[in-house]
Amino acid sequence: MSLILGIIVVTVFSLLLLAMAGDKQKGNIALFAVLINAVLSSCIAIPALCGSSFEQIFYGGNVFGQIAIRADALSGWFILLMNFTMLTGILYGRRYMKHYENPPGRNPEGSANLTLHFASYIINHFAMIGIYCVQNSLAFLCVWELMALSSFILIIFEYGKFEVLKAGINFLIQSHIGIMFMTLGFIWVNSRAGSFDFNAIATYAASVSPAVSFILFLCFFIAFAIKAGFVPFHTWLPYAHPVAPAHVSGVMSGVIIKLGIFGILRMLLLIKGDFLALGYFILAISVITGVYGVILAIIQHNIKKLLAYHSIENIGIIGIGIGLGCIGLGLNNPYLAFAGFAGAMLHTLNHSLFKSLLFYSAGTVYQATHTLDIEQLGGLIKKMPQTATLFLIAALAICGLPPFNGFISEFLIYSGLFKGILESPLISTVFLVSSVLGLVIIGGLAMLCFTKAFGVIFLGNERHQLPATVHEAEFTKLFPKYLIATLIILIGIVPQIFVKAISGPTALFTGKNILQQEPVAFIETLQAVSLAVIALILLSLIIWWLRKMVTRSAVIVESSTWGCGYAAPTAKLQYTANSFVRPFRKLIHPLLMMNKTENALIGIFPNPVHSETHPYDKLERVIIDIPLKYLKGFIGQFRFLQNGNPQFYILYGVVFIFIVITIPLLMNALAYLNELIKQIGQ
Amino acid sequence: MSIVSFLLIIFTSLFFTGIVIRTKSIFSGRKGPGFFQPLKDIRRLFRKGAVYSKTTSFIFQIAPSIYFASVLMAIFMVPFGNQPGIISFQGDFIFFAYALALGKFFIIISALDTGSSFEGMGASREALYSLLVEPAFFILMGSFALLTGHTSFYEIFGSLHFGSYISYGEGTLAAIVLVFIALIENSRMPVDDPKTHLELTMVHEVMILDNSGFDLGLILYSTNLKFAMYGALIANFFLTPGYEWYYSLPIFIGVQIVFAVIVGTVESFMARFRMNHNPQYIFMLTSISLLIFIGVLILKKFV
Amino acid sequence: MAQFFSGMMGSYLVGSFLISMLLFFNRNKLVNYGLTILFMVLQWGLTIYEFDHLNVVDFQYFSPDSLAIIFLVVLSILCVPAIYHSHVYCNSKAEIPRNRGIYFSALVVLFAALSAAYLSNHIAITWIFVELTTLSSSALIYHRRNSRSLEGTWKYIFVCSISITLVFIGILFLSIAVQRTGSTNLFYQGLFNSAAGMNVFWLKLAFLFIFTGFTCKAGLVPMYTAGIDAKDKAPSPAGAIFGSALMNVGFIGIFRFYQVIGPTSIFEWANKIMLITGLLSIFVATVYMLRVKNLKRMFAYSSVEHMGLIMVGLAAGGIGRYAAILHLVLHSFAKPVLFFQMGQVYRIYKSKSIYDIGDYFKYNLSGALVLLFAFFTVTAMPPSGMFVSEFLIFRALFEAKHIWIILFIMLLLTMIIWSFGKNIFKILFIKPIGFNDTDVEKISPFESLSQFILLALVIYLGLFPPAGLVTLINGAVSNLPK
Amino acid sequence: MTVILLAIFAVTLIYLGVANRLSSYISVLAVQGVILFGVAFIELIEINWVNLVFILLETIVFKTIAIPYFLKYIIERNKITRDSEPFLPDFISIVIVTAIIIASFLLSNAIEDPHLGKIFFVASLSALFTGLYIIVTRRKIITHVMGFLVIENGVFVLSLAVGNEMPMLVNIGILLDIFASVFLLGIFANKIGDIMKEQDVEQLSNLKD
Repeated sequence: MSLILGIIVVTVFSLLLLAMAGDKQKGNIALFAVLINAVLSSCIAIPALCGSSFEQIFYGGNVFGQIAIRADALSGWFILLMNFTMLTGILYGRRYMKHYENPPGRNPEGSANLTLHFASYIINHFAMIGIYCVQNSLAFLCVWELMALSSFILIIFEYGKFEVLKAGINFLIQSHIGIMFMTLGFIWVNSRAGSFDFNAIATYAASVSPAVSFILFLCFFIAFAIKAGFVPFHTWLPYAHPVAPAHVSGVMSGVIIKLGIFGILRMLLLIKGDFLALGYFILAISVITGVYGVILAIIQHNIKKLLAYHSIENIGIIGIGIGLGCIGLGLNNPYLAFAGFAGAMLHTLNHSLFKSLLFYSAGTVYQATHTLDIEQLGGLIKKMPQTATLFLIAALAICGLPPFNGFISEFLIYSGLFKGILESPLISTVFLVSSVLGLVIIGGLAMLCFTKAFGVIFLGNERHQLPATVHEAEFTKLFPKYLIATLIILIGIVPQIFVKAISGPTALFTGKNILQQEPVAFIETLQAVSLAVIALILLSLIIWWLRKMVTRSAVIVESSTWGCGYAAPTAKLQYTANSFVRPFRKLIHPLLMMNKTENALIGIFPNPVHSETHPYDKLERVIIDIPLKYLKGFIGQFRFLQNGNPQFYILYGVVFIFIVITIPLLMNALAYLNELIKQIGQ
Repeated sequence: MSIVSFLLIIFTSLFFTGIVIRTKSIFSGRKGPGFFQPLKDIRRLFRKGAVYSKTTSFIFQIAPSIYFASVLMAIFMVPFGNQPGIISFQGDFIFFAYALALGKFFIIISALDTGSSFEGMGASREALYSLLVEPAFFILMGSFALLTGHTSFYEIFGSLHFGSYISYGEGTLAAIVLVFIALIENSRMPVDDPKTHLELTMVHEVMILDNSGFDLGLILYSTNLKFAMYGALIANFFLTPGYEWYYSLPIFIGVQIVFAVIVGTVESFMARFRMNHNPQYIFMLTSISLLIFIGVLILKKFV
Repeated sequence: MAQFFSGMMGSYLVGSFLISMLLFFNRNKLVNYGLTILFMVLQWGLTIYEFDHLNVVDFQYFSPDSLAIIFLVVLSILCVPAIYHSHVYCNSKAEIPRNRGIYFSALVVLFAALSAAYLSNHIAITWIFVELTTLSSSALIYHRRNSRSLEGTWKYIFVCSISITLVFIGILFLSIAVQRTGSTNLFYQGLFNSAAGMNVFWLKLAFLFIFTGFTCKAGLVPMYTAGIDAKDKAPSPAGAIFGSALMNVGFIGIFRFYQVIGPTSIFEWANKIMLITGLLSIFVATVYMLRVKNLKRMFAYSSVEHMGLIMVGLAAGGIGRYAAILHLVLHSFAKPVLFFQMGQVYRIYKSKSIYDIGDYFKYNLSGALVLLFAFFTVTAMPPSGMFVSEFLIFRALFEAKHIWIILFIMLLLTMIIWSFGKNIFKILFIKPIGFNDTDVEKISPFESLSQFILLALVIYLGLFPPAGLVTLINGAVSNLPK
Repeated sequence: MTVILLAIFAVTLIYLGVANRLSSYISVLAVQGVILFGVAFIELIEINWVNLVFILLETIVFKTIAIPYFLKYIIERNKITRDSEPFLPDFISIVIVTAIIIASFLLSNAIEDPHLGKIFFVASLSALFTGLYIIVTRRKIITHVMGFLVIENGVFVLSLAVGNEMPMLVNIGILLDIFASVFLLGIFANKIGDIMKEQDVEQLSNLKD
């Protein structure tokens, strides 16, 4: 109780403090609040992760009934990774927000906006801790919505711009749809089992047929999938991420969408249905998600939108892990289960790391250059080498390349998939192979995408006149990124430690029995992997050193890039992001929807023409825009009602009475006719 | 003893391209350069100084080394018959592929680093082709994993042969696929023509236009290494572990030579595909390997 | 006469009548203040008196049962901020004494009529006081004295008169049915006792007419129409009352008769009608929420939506009845917040159209926060109290096996939230076009205090309802059939 | 006797359907007042005389004299054109009104109820629906008021039907009459004339969405 009380007190107190403090201090206050809350919640999380679950139940009035606060290993794992990203987020954000501070007294709504922002940051952290711990349906809904609303306010920080607000509302509505589905599920369980406690879900799900429990799971799955951004529930995500401030985008992509993953895992723990079917379902949707996400990511030229689509892709990878785990449970093959769930959870951590790093770097680039359109950037590596390096590390990690963390989780999932191919019946083999295929394609496409992103943003020459003041960010801004980078490399080099840590939460799924042997096998493999990784690094260093030795005496000449005979190459001649991905875009053209505006060249000496392409999400068009259009059209049919003419208002009443009287009569008449026909029939 | 495969690959790499060139010159009726001409060129390059573009950054400097290191790393994984590679673990072929990918990543961004339109073009093509090749390799390994019930190079090849003749059939088919993969990975005919003189039609060569001196040497030599590595992989399908080295060794060498000759032949008798035909050609490999997989599936699950 | 003053009720009616008269003729501002405060005291006196005389018949025609007490308390709570904001409103417009006097006397009459209508235990008496509310509120609607407000008033009176006539016809039918049973007793209790023996045909007709008539006050399909104009044209504080207490009166009219037919065989039929009406109301609300650009009208339509939800909950039965009344109470606290705040908005922008309003966050911070939180509350997002009642309503529907209806309602609610949110955030954050902020009235945060309190009340009552409220609500729905 | 009166009442309704001058509407209303006076007198003869006097006063003074005069006054004051502009041609109106009467006749035949004189039911229902019909199909607001008054008369007839058991209801009905119609007409007389000249519904249909 004391810990929870502490967290609440800290939150409230810091909010009050925030309201009073000056702009300069707000960031630090938020930092301290998050820090203390992080420490307190870790005090719950770490023991939970080690296996001693935390449980407290207190009475929350006659509406909520008993509110159970439980933190098992799963919660522990997620709380820890959430805390880390929230910390780096605020560390970075309080510097990022310096741009928006204003001297005391001037522009009060500006500072009020700042207060609102940091307050929602704290509340968001608080709410997420709640989401991981609270196990009472109503209370869960409350903290969930608290999280949604606070992140909404976080998103719309730069509310002056129209598209920001639009994206924010889009986010709000879709998360509300999620809430609706969740509510439906909870109502279902509550009205059957009569309790708000999550254990009621388990007992109810156990008491019904697998098909029914599958529907129940589906209900929750949709709710959480909207938050996590599984295709086709992803459409809010590419709007919300780009418009938010960089640290918020990082946090959203890093932890907030992971709430969806957590929810799905939690429901898997509670609803023990037909795991094989669940596994196939999740696997299928995840592969689609991953591939679709990365395909759309490649054609984006707004750096943050690109990253947002990559979040969808990574959610897909995590989903593949979960699906694999479910299949493992279904075939009660502990190896698969372990590989799947461990891979999924580790990738959750990894993604939260490198994605936040990417977003922070993007934010730094944005604040330096005031543009997110990568076609206008270039050559930044010379002006901001540290940011570039950090971005490169994150990019390599997200492509799942050794020696970084992304590789480890993908390796786990891969080895699980291959193992599964060996040891499972035909149908699941087919599923597994197709997901191998999917995973490989995802990896390859991610590589294409990030070579493009990194190359076009940081390498070559500026494609566009950048403000002269582009320079490296100050250390306080870089520090959190370095923290993340170290962790990324650490996981890449000594994965076995982290996998040991995950064995706790994974055991919840696989059951205690296999906890002994399986992780051990994995640990051995991973030790070998880490060996290989270290070898790779050493090898590179050795060759680098050799190169130095050999070329020490050689003459080094500086010159302009070889223009293949063309004497005066300009920055305009460089390959653009668009042209870089053009062959790919041509390949998958049917999947895409490129709104292209170009006017043809006319005459022998044509005037300069301007052409631009705007990629649009085809799925969104199909499943959101078009139905919404028809719905609005239908509803528009009824706009005659309030036509300002009192005669009609009277008429409505008369018609109502008339209809209510006549319809039963008609019914009777029909029934009578029916009888008559029957009689004739006889 | 696990070092042996590494040594063998290094050894064969020394005159692999030599053989290729010699084959080509024979077919074209020329008296070509000596076997070791390529090596001589590379040695010269190693000694030479270098020209660096003002546009480039440190990426351009480190990329070749990492590329080379990644290839070496991949070679560490390759076994020799019943001799495991230097590093071998469950699912090492995943590491194998990803290590190569790492090298490719760096070579691509180093091409972009020069800010030259041609190199960007090459980079784009290289990235696309390599991402199209990957699935074939993974499905191939998957099917052999399924066939043998193991998930590491060494175990797969170790236990490949105690099967029926079918496994040899699979092996041959797989060998063909691997040959193609090797051709693409090393950007040879029919996907790419290393000897063309028009940058617009190059893939790999145009990426390394600006590399010179030691770096260029590294890149060129890593090509040899890659050839030898894939040759070794192919050879592994036909090695007969359990027998003594004096059977395995000749087989290994022979396979490597045949492979080199095939490459040479293809290059002398085929024209390069049109650029926009390359993707479907490459993706065809994936379909073939899927066929292999289905074959294996039938073998294991139905029979 | 003695019996007239025996209870509190008689003196209350007389007192409020006198006060309203005085207000009508008085021209002095301070006296005006004093009289309104006096009335508040009277109102609260009545409330407290009736509260501890639960179910004690007072002055023969009034008996404070649980439902009446709930609504009376709600009304008395609302009456304080309403009168406060009315004063603010009048001062801000520097109202001429005569209009001020008319306004307040009408307001007092409205309050008195509402209280009486809540408390009355005789269908005809309820009817009379409901008629009285129409008349008094039309005076309030007409307060601005321009052609639009006149039009609003005209429509309101006209439609209300027709609907009240319908109610009267219903009562006549009812009396026919009653005569069948040989009694002439129109007290709710008497009706309830003799209902089982009544002629179904007449009872059905009676219910149909009475229901249709009262939908006008309750703001439900089919007769919701005039109420929209009324809420739009009346001054914001009056609009707040129209949007809450006045709708409660319509509800109470329906609910009491609903109770009466509880024991009869037409109960199911009545449930069907109410369910359909509720759904139609939500639908109509959605149609116009997507369309309207006038804030007050938007709020009015959202009231229609909530009343529809309440009807659905009532029809669903089970826990839904409890939820319906809880929702009604919470709505009566939440909706006035928006109307009160609207008064401040209007003072800044001199307009109610979304196109002219914007960037409110800049001009009135506290007000903007009120709007933000009120939006979250009214759209029933957890942890708003209304979420709990909505949750329970959905649960009742679920238990009544109306899954498709749940999905339908959820769809509509989502669309409502979407358009509501779009407009609210436009107001809060997007810069208005052609609005010069040179001489913007600075509004003190203190004016928003009452609204914050009401919002807090909504959350508190929703999440941690005090035992008293729970027992009252359960008492109110107790004599409905299981 | 009652029957005859109510029959005449019904006939007046039909006449309303075709009348196209406001003046004739007013006279019809006056006539109806007289008829109601008669009916009330016959029906309620046995209830206590205070009530009776009150009711009779209401019918004769209010319905027959005051309101028609008031209406005339308004029409002159606001210079309302004397034509009641219907949306529908008279022929259709008369058909419809007749249909209404027949329908209510059939409907009330469907009910068997000893307590209720069917004829009352017929008259009141037809008055009710005719009133609604007039409201819906006439353009001028003043005609709406008249339609409303017709409805009131219908309700009054209905209340008479149950009146001898429950006089109180009759009084309430009268209350309704007085309240509503005075109020409507009051507004009409004072305000609408001042603020707007044209009394078209179009004029008063600005509040809409």
